[in-house]
Amino acid sequence: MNFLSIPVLIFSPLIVALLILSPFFPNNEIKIRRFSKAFAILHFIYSTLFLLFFNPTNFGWSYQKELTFFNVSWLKTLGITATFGMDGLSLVFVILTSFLVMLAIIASKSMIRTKHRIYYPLILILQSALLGVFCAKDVFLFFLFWELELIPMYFLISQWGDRDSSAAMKYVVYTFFGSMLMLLGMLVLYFYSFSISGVLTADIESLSMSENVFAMWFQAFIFLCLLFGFAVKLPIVPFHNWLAEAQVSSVTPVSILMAGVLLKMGGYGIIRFNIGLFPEVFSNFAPLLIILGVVNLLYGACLAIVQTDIKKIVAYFSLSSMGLVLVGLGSLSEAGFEGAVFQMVSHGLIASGLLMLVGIIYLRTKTREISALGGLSQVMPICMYLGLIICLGAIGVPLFSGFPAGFMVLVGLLLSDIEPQAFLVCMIVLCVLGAVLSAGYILRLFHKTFFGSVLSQFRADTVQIDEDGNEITVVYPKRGITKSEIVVLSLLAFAIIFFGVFPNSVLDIFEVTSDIILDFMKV
Amino acid sequence: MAALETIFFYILAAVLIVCSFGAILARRVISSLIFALVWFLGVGGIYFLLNATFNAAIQVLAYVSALLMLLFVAVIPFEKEKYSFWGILKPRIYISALSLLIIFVTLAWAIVDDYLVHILDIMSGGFTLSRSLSTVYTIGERLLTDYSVAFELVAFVMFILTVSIGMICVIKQNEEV
Amino acid sequence: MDFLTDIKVAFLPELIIAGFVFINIFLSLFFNKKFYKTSQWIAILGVLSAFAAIGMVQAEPTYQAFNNSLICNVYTVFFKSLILVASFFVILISHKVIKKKRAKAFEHFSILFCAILGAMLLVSANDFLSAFAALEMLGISCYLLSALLKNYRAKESSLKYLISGIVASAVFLFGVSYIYGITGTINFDNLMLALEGYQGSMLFALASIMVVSALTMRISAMPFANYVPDVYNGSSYPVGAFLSIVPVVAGFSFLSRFLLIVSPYSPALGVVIMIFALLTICYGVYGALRQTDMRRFMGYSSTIQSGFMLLVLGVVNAYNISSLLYYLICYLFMALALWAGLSMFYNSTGRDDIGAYRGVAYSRPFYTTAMIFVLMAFAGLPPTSGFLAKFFVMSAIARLGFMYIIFLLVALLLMVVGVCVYLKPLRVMFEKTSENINMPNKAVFTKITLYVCTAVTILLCLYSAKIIEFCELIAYSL
Amino acid sequence: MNAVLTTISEYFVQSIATVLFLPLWVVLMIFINSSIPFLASKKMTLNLTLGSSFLGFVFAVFSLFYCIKNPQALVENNITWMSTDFQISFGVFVDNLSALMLVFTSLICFVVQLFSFGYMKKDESFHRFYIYLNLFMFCIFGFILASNVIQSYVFLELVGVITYLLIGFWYKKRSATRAARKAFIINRIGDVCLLIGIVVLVYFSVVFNSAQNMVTLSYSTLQFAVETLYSMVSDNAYLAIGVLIFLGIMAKTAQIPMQNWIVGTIEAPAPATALMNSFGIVAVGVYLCARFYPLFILSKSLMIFITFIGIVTALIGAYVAMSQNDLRKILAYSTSSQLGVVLVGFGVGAFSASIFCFVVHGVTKALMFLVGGALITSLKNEADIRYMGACREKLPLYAFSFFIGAISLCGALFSGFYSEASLFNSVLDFGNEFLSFGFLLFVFMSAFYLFRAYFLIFEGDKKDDISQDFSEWTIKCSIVLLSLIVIFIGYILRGCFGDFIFFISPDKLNYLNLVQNVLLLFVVFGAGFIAYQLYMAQNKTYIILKEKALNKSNLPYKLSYNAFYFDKVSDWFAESLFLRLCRFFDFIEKYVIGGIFVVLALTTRVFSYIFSRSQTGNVQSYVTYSLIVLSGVLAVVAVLYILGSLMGV
Amino acid sequence: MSVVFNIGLYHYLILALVIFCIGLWGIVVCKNIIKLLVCAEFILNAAGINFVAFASYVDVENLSGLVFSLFITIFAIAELVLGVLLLISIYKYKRSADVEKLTDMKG
Repeated sequence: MNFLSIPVLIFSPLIVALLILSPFFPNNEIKIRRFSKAFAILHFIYSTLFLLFFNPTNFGWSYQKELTFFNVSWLKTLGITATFGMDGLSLVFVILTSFLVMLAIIASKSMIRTKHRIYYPLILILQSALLGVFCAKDVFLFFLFWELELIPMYFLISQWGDRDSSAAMKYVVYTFFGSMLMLLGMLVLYFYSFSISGVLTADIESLSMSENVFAMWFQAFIFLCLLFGFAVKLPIVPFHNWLAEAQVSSVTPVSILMAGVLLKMGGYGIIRFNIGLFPEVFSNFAPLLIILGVVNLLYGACLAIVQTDIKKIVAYFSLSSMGLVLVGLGSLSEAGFEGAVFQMVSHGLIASGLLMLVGIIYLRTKTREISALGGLSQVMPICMYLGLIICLGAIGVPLFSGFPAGFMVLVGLLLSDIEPQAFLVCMIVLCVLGAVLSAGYILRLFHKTFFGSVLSQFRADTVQIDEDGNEITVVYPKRGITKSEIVVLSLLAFAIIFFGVFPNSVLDIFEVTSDIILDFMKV
Repeated sequence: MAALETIFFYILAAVLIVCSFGAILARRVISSLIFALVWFLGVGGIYFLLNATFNAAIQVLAYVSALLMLLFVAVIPFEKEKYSFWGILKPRIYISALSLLIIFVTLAWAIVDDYLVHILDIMSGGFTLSRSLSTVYTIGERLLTDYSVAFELVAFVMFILTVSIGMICVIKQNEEV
Repeated sequence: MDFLTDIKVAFLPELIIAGFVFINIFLSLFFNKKFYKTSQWIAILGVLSAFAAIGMVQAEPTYQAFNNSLICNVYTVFFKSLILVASFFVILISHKVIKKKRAKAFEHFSILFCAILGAMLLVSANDFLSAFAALEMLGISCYLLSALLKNYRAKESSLKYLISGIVASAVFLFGVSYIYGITGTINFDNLMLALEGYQGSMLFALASIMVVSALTMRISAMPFANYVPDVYNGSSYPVGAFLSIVPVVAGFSFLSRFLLIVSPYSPALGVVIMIFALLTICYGVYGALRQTDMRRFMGYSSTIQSGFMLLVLGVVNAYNISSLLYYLICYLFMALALWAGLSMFYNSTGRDDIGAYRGVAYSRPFYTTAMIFVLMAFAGLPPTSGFLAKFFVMSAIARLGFMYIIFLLVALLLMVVGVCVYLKPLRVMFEKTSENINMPNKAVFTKITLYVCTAVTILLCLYSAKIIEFCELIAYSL
Repeated sequence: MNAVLTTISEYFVQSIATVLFLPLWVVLMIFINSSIPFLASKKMTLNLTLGSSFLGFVFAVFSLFYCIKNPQALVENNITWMSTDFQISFGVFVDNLSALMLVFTSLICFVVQLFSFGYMKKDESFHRFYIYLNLFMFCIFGFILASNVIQSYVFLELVGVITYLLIGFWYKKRSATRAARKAFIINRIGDVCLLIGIVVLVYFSVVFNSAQNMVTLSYSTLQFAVETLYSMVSDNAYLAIGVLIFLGIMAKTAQIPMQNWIVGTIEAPAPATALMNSFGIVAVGVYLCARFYPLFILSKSLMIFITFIGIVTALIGAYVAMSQNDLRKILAYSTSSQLGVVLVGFGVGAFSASIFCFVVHGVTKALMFLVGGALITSLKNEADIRYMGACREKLPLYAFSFFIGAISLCGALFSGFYSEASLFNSVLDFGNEFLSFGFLLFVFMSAFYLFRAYFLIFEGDKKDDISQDFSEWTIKCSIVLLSLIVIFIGYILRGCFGDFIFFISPDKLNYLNLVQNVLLLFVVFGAGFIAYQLYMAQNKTYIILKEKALNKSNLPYKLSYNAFYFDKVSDWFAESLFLRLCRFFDFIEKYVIGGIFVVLALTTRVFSYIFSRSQTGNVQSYVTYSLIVLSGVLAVVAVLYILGSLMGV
Repeated sequence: MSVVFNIGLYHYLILALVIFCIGLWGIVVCKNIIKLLVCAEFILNAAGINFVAFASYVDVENLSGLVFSLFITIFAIAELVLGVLLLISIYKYKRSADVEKLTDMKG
């Protein structure tokens, strides 16, 4: 039990990254790739071990551990301690993160040709930043890790995606802008709670105790600042503009991580801060959240239908499924809340699957225009079957991981005690409309690329630029996709089906936390 | 006796203001330097009026020599440079004039109506400058006791200036740009 | 309380530095061109011995030397050590410059020492007269320093520096004269006594604003910060590094001691300072956004950082002062690292426009990682101490209560633009180019400074508990 | 013998779940078998699938016996699937209705699988087809044996997915994939309305009887739950829930607003179409309607709504089928209209009659589709009946079985008569004149198009050569088996119907009202005679009539041929209205929201450009800037002080 | 006698302020560097007058203002000399003493 320590979990990727960057690591491509793949798999297994010995204390936190430098806590004078803790909620996201990072590294075998020495360390640094976000028990530690992922993401998007696009800068500016407002909210919260309770602490648990003392409008101000910061990350409609561009201009493994995990940081933040710390304010902002969620859902669906670039379709799909998360969170009921978290997990898997598909198609046909694609099923039948499973999951067909989330959110919406019943019913109708639209554009995507007789300009080999700029031709095996891509797709398909058939396996993990957070709500 | 001082004060004030405007607006550099010379004499007079005889002496001696040096070393070579009287009527002139006017009005207002001045007026009601013994003694005492460090610093600065003048002038000989 | 005991007890470092000024000048008479290298060693020796002497200075009860015109307490010792550390690294960086100016290496160092002396005296000045003298000495030697290079641009930049310096000191004198008029004394301790029952009047407020705005010239903040880009552009890299750190440190120490005395009696001063700070940050950020010359870029970025430092001086209390001190430490090492990096690049390629940095990432990976960390420190991104420093400042402002939220908001938004500014060089470094840059890094000293300072910036962020306590201790002792 | 039978049936009913998971195991076997190249034998897949469906049939028959023996016996074992506020669990639930449906579904699956062996022998993705068939069997069994509403919804959607897969089986054909997509989306719309209904039901069940956390909405307690619901909720809310649920059923059984997907099913391979139109996705709709019958019966206006929808669909379907030329389209539209009639039965209250009618229709429709499929392949994929002719000599078996199917479908002879008659009697007893007249009209039209199809295909002069090679034994034997079933099933079920199978409203199956039966037969044979005259005999008056009626220009014919332009209307709506809205959103996204960032970046750039211009390099301008700032600050502070002192602060 | 009232402190302060403003205006306006340096002298000496006035009226016993104005004069001359020095070296390059021409570094 004692070998399971969170700092090891979080900082091991960082150490390995530095190891790869350091001069005495052999600088040849295959060694780096194999080493990081092995490490990622090991890390995933290690994170699943946390599942076995998970015994949440009464506040739902387990594995608490405080990092001190020579037994002096990080910023003693400011009352900020580098404490890490993991409760049901963060455990789910930790496992999802290490799973997706493993997949990203496996997938980048065929997709990344240049600058391996910098690519894999950046991915590992990003992983440790994400894990830090999910396990930070201290408000400002959360903020530190939240900012830490900015620079690796900037380089990952700009260096390996298409170089001259301003998407990376747009991503950095949007996220930094959001996190600045979040910092404003945190600071005001931190100092005001200090001036009220006299003790200077930034620990989430203790902050949530001393909440109900503030004036309501003041809490609302902090709530909105924090919500603003997370809104940029979990793209809520007015601030979602960076998602489409960043996805299009980044290489597949990076966009898998972005859609798979980075969007969840926003959702996790809303749960941990907006609901955890401000239950009453959240309950009277809940209708607003529901409306935002529904707008997100429908806006994303409408956009996805008319897109011509298949990666943009997947980006707007993520936007609309995050809308469903918001509706779940806004519904204030346990079913809605767990539906939202389940939706985040299932969206992580499905979005990564879709992006993987798009990546494979782009690799073969060098084009993402939906009109120029078609007839790939004759060339790679296996990819078609796995793609079918992933698309059905995306649509929300039962026995696939999309359905339980949607169903729980809908029932949760009704069970929430927001008084105008009619408002809830029309929200349900709109959500359900979103589900139908999703069937529309996902099938359009699937059909336009795989079915149809017109064989797009598929080539059995593909030309890629490697380290020192000369082109190498990579010949693909007869069945159309390489072994690593099959592994990734089948793992994702298996996970989607597994969670679809046994949703309880995920629900039990964060059962305790959702109860705790919700009876804060009731009190 | 007091009336004589007020008359002297107003004369010197007029001299100062006219000479400063003259120095700025003079076309030729020499005439502006001469205006400056007269201006420094006026300041010496003001110091004298304020019973700071030592300062007045230092002031006049230092600046007369400085300006004469300036006259011979720097001015003569620039004689040929002609400037149009007003140059281009740059907006800068008027903006700076306006902002300086604002500064002048605010500070003057502060001085005039400020609590401090009322007290001093009361104090200096019939108060005439005490014609105490010459101020040289007090200055000397202050210099050596309270502000000795500053005195040392001045020595240092002068020393460094001479070194740098030597160095920069030396540049002229082995000029490799 | 005679002269010699004062020096022996409290002002030995100043004596050593003054001594080295004379030593350098004498040596310049005898040694000819070939022995220029020794001048750098002598200078390092001088700074190290002064640094050693600081240890022996009596700091506990504040020691008033020279008839209470200079004081020496924990606060001044801290700032003097900062100044000496900074000048130590500056001397390390100035290896290449001396090689070019063989004959006048000694003169260069003597003026440098004169400037260091002026800064150290400014830190410990206890009355306006010695402060004015120290300011002028620092000023004049800085004008000379920036005029040392033999090209025209240095002369022009030093003339601009001189003229704006004169205007600033004139405004300073006017402010001081009014304060002298109101209180009747120019000594800080008597000033405190004289101001005991003072209700504050308009003249006092205006005078204190004039003094503060004059001092902003030294710390390159807004009202008189326009000269900064031109001076950095004209002067050489080590001089630029010196100008961007030592006057700023000394200026802030004097400004914070002056504000400690004056701020209770002029309420509007706090808001004015914050406005100056925000103006400075705007000036620096928007100036640097489209900058192509790296030296001017450095000028604007040092303006941004001093803008943030000034922001925290709006309200002078122990917490704010400690965050200021911490920010100063971080700023010192950040600036030194970046100046070292830039001078390394300039020495080997001879070009300092941003275009020259294209494709450096691929030929010099370690140099690039160091530069990435330093630029992230300037931008305020997490793994570096810049993040913690800015966070400390922001928390200090947030702590002041709800009235200052608007300043906090504007500062945060400007930080966003700041990130765009500092990501520009990074983006250029990672651009792909055909020709690879050969950087014969012979300048060992500058390399050492770069890597040492980057390591310190990262370390400061991780292991900052002790240092923050140290700053807190100093702030309370003020 | 009886005791032995009960124990065996007892055992079989207990382990009914194996029926559910058998097909999955078979799918795995086929997958393994087909992926190993050398021993991938088609025979093996056929045997496996036939075995699983036969086993299903045996289980079904025994469970039917079990249900006959102890009418109220319900078998339930639930495993919890999802537990949040409420608890959702899966389980097996067997009662008379589900047993009956299980029997017929497994029977038809068996026959179809047998038929498709011959039919798909030459197709290269043979194994894939059988995998789909087995998955279909898994889903349909899961649906029938579902123990609660949510589980049935889950399997209902899965059936929709499998139908999508089957329709899009030949994915090379663009029309097939498009039809698959349309089918899936329309089913999805129906499912989604059903989902809303179910969610509301779950809400009420959780809120009102949350005391005992029993399995939500399980069918056994559905009756009680629905009554409490009716008493709790206002009438129009109850009506709303009922309509929502019925919308789901309408989509599944291709009722009027959402019926243009049923035509798409003809794109699938013939056996798959047969399966779908008989006991596939449409069966799901009718079975669900039967399950929710207690809910519908409580509100009068809901029943009227159902009958109205039913009769309208029936009439339109029949009307459209009359003018179609493609054999499979005729049969597809006839499915939609027959199901309309079944729903009329439900609406009218004749529960057992409608179920009986549905079962008979399923079997006959399966037979006709199989025969049609075999016929079309033998005529070298010529589906248009106008070019067929005189196939009776060449293909007597097909002609005979098609005739049996046609006659029983339009209710004249064999089992069709019993179902049609019972339904006809209960409709007439209902007493609504319009309804009965509409029903008669429906019978007339359906008889007309069936006879028309028969005459055009099998009688008349020979159009082209008919290849005879299609003489696969599996096809022949499955067709013969099915036609035997069609003949005798009516008689068998007639005996044991009515008294024991339906526990809800054991209304006696009154099919013996002689007068109404005679009227029915008269209408049917009248339609047959007219069809004969029009298409067979060279009678001049009828030929002139035919020209006038059938020329392309006049409106009724055009309406009928293009199925009331439903496709065009829905495409117009989707294309012009909705996509234009989405394109507008896309425009906003690109220029307005994206624009904000571009404008922001631009302003900072312009601002910094102005800024760098202001840095003129002239020291005097620097001094001016400083003076401006200083004077501004001093002025502001001075004004503040003056104001302060004025107010005497 | 009281008609012509005595010269109060604020007379000197106002005078010094006027000279200060004129000097600053001169710095901004003059085109020749020498006139500019002269105006610099004006503003520094105006501060000197200010100090002397305060010393003689307020702080009569230790007259530190006089010492201050002494130092101001000294440093003013030091900066004047430095200014001339720079002027000479600039003249060598630019062949003119016009301030407008000293704009090599801008933007």
